[in-house]
Amino acid sequence: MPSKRDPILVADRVHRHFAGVTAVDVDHVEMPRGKITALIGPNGAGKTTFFNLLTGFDKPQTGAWSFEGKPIAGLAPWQVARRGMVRTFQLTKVLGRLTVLENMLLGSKNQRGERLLPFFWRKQERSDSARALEILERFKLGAKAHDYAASLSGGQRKLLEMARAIMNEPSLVMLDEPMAGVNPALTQSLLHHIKDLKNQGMTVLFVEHDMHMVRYVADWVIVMAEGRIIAEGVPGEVLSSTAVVDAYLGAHHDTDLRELVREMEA
Amino acid sequence: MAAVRRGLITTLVTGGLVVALTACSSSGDAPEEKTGGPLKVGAILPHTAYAGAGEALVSAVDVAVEEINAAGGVNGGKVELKQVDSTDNNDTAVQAVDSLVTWGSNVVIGAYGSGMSGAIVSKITESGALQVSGSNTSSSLTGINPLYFRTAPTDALEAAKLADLVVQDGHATAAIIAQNDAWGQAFQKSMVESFTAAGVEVVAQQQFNTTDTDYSAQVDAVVAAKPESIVLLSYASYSGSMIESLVGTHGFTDKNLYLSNSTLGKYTIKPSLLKGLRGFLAGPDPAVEAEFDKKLLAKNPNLKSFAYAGSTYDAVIVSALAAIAAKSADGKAVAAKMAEVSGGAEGSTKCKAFKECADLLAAGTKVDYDGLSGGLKFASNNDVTETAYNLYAYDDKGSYAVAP
Amino acid sequence: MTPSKAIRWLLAVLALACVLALPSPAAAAPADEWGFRGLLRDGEKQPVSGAAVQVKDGDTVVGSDTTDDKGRWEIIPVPGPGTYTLTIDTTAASGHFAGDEYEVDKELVESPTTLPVLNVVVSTTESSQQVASFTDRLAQRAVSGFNLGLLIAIAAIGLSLVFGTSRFTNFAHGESVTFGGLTGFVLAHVLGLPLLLAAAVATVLGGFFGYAQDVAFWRPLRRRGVSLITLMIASIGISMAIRSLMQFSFGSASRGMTEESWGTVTLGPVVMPATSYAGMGISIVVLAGVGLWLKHGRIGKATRAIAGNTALAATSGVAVDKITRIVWVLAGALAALSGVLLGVFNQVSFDMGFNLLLLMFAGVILGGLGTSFGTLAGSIVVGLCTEILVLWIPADMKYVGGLAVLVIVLLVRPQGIFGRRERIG
Amino acid sequence: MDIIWNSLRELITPTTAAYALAAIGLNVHFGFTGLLNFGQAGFVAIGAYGFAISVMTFGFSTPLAIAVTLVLAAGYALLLGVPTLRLRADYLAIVTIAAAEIIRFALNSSAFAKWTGGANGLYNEYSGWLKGSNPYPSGVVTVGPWTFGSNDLWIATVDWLVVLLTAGAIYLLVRSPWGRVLKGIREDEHAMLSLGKNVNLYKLQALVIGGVIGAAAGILYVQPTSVQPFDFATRMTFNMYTMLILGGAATVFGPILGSMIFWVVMRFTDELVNLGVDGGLFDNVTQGSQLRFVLVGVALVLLVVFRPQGILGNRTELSFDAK
Repeated sequence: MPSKRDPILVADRVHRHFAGVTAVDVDHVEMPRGKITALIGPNGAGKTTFFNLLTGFDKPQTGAWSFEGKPIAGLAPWQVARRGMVRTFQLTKVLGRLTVLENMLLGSKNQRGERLLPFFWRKQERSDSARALEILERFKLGAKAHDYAASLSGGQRKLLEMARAIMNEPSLVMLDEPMAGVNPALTQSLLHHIKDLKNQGMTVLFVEHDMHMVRYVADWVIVMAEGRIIAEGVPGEVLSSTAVVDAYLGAHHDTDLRELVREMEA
Repeated sequence: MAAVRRGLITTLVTGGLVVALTACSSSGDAPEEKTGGPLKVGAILPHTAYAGAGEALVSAVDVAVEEINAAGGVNGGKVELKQVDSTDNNDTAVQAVDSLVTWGSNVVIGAYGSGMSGAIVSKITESGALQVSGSNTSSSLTGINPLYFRTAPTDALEAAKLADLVVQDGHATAAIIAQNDAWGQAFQKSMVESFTAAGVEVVAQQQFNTTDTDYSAQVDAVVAAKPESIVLLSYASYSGSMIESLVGTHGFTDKNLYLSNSTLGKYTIKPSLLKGLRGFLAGPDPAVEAEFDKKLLAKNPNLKSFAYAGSTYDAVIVSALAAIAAKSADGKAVAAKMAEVSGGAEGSTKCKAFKECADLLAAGTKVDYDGLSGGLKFASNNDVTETAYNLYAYDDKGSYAVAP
Repeated sequence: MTPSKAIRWLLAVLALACVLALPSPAAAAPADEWGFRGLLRDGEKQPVSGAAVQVKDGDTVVGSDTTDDKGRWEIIPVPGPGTYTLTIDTTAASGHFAGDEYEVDKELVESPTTLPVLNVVVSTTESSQQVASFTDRLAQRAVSGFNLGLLIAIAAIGLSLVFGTSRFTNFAHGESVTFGGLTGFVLAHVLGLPLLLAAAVATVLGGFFGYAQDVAFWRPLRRRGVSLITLMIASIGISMAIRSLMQFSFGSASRGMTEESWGTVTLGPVVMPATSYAGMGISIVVLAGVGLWLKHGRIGKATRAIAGNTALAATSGVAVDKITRIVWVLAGALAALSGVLLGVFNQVSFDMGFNLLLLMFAGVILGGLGTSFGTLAGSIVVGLCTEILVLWIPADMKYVGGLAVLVIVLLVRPQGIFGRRERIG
Repeated sequence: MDIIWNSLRELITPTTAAYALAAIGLNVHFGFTGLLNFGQAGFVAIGAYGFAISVMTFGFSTPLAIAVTLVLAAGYALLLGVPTLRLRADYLAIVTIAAAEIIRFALNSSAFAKWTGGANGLYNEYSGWLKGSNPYPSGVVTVGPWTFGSNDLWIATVDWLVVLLTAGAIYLLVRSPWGRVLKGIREDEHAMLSLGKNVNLYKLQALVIGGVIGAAAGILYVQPTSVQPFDFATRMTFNMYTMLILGGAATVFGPILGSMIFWVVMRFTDELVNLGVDGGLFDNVTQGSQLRFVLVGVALVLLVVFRPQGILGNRTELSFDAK
């Protein structure tokens, strides 16, 4: 049931298979603008592959999708990012051999200093640095600004990656399993920051396979299994629907084991 | 970052050293007339390249200087020698020449290859030293600099003799396989000119790089052109497989396969394949050559080829004699006397060994040093004339001697 | 490339003066010895006797002679250097000739690089010898290319296996080939062992050389877990060091491998030494053996497992370190065999392996890095290209053919013929 | 001991300067961007031949010849770069070394001997502008403990001026945001793509800049001597890697220091070999100098394994030895 609100991202007939195994087979999907959407499903449901397809890191066999109304299928990943769709990675990609501040500064858009034969870029650098430090303070990473990013802990790296995405002032932030392998205390602050993104007017799409997390933060939920979208809607309805539960726990989860044995003996 | 600052300081210090030194460089007056001082002979020859072809020349220079000093040296002092390795590429060669220049060489023997001599002649002569090569045969060096001499004949004369021999054996067509380097290309040009002059049609010309894994492509192309005769313009160390293929596989014989002076050498292929193959070699006649080679082998037992060792030896001796005649070690003064001591002056008496000529000079008579090859005379363009060529042929045991 | 065929009996060769040196006072020979001599014969090298030869300076005849029964003539002396016209009148001559009047201008030059007496040959009829046809030359080149391809294949298989197990392209692999060549030379030439025995022993020693390399360099580096780029640059350093050591011990001269020769085999237009065919036979047998061993042998399968995914292989019980060492031994042995065959095919020198290195890379990449069957096919293609393109490009640019194939393949299909796309990363 | 002074003389010779400049170009590729370019000798060859042929065959004025040569080098970088930059490091290494060897074989071949002089190379009729503008007194000039030919000293001064200017420019480039993006790409291309950086464009820019600097080094390299095809073999590129890693890859002054030390050590070992021969250690000079090259090979291995950051670099910033 496509939602009536104007979608920021629409995808149709996206199909990707690896040597016979269908990884993604999505007929139609819409991401609501200004909302936090969770893309959930068991491991191997094709969530990250779908993510890579939408952001141009992977090429589908067929498929068309548009962002803010303009088609972006076939664009290179950096062109997609320039349109305002910034993503993070399952294995956080933080540049360990640069300082935290330098990581942040790499995030900011159209810097005059990044064009070849860079001239008169110091003024823009100062304003970018100020903005970066302000964001780092919000993410409680201010003290680490001048340390090498390699010295950060796993959780801090996730925060830095998110902070760096914000530096890019995107209209859609796509987080690939932001809470994976993070201790509960940090999970709360990450959720808080995700909510904070929405308040700043950004649309958020994140991939997650932990159902309880989704219930707390997502406005809209899309469930994938075996490459297809099997359910879509408000968290409350979606998470209780039988199709979703079956997808997660396997179709025979509540049949009595004895019945199963009898079937086999017959 | 810290690293960059540290880098900045260390390199600025070194950079500063450069600027400071160049600023306080005293203006150099013309090199003062080093009359009395000992004759300093530098030698820039390949020790590690050209497949060992230059190693005999290194020993020849050692032998020459030892004989000169044994006979009393030059202008009352012992001759000093400094050998440096030119290798086969220029940046080491340039560096090697620098070391000779700073050492104060008056005479520089070398370089082995014609291409390299072209590269370093200005650096040597600019420092006021005389350059004498015993192995440059490329005609492109003729008259390149007044302080540049050579005691090896240009290949053009040998090419003419080879063409004459091919016609003598009754052939009207010929093919050439030449080494793709300064020596090979210049020799190939002279060979084509000589063949054309003799009316022999050149039906195929093939070049090979010394670093190719095999030369079958060149041999096949030449054989396919069905020439009546083939000339090999290549060093002995690259010619083994070609001779094996031409004689062993394609049936060429000593009547239609001719060798250049540098192709004459020691081979590890089947000696019977070499039987009868002929080539001209400038230089001393066999008895003198054999005795001279023994001295070289005493210096370096695993010497393989002796081409140009004799003419390099002559280069050292004639320079020393010119220094005695000029009573000075200064490059320009010695250069002026080179023609005179090699038979340029009227009424000069011929002499063979350094001691004999040195005594004659001491007695005030003019000398005509004919060198090991028995014929050495500098023409006005500093090329050597009066070169005696002997036709050599291989026996069936893989060694070559003057053909009967 | 052969110059277009002028009609021989109408030959009017322009005398080319040796322009190089300036005329110097001292002529090469005593002044009065100027003159001409020569030979008159037909296309089949049969002499033309009884022909009247005249040397004219402008119109005045300065000397004449008739050709003897061997077609020889001689007109000495001639008044000094200058341009003369040689006319040959064959009306009264006996032998094959196509016309009764030949005229040739010749110049005598006075310089240290020319002879006073010019020996001139004139051929009266077209030679019946036909230049080898294009197809004949193509056949000869193809066989030679196949031979080179097999040589590259044996050496390159080791390179490909090493890449599969140690994950880097080894720039020092050429030196293993050289080691084989030099050991083969010492065994066959210095110790006089028969060729086949020398080849076998050299291959075994090559295996030890590979083992020594693994123990000395590669296992410690694997233990340190250095990156791909560090391993490659280290292999360059090792290549330089080993090559200079070999030059130090073997000297820089190239030498023939052995005096033993098995005669020639002529198959239609193709003339090759028998040793080449023997070499090709050995190569094919060895390559087939390695192929079967990889496909069915226990260690062979393990090697391919490691090549596929090292971590996975390690976790599923494959003794990666042991297998990797076996691969190094095999790579060393194969490279040594290739060195021996190359030494027999051409010559042995301290840098023969290094000169083959880029062709080996071409073979491995053309076939698809890490796939040993691909390497065999890739190496054959590279060998054929290198030797056949010589019919069109100049022979001293022979390698440009092989290397151009490599660059084009990398641009169009980097994973090579058999490789899979993911593998190129 | 004049052996020390003779060796230290290499600090300021033109060859050291030309190699330093070429190593700076290579540093932009390998040090700052992580491009494994094994064909830098190809760029140097284009510089040397481009300049020599422009002056000698086409009679261009010196500035025009330099401009034409640098444009030629940029074109070669684009031709090489566009299709290959997406390849993995070892593939890129093999393509660049193969391309450089193709250039060398073509320059060495007799087919183009009319322009390139084939194996003979080209005699120096192209450095008139240098000899003309030489402010030093003619003849031999003494500089502190060393003597130089006047032209040699002037060429060395010009060379070092160009080297220091280039190093300064690279210093500014690397400290700018452009340099920061390069370092980002060197470490993780996907991260940079996700932030909207056109990775291939940056890699292409780096390849062109490094290549053009390499060509400039080629022009300076052949001024004191003549152009010989054999000089641009793979040995030149491998020597440059030794210098770069010795001095410190990914540092601005590493290549300069590396080149200085490399040539001083080469000269020192050469002098040692001569002493060795006089002292009877080696029976002739031949054996001694072959061992020198073993030294260079072993040094490269030890450096890249145990001290990859070289003298000036620091380990944490170095990317190429990332596990």
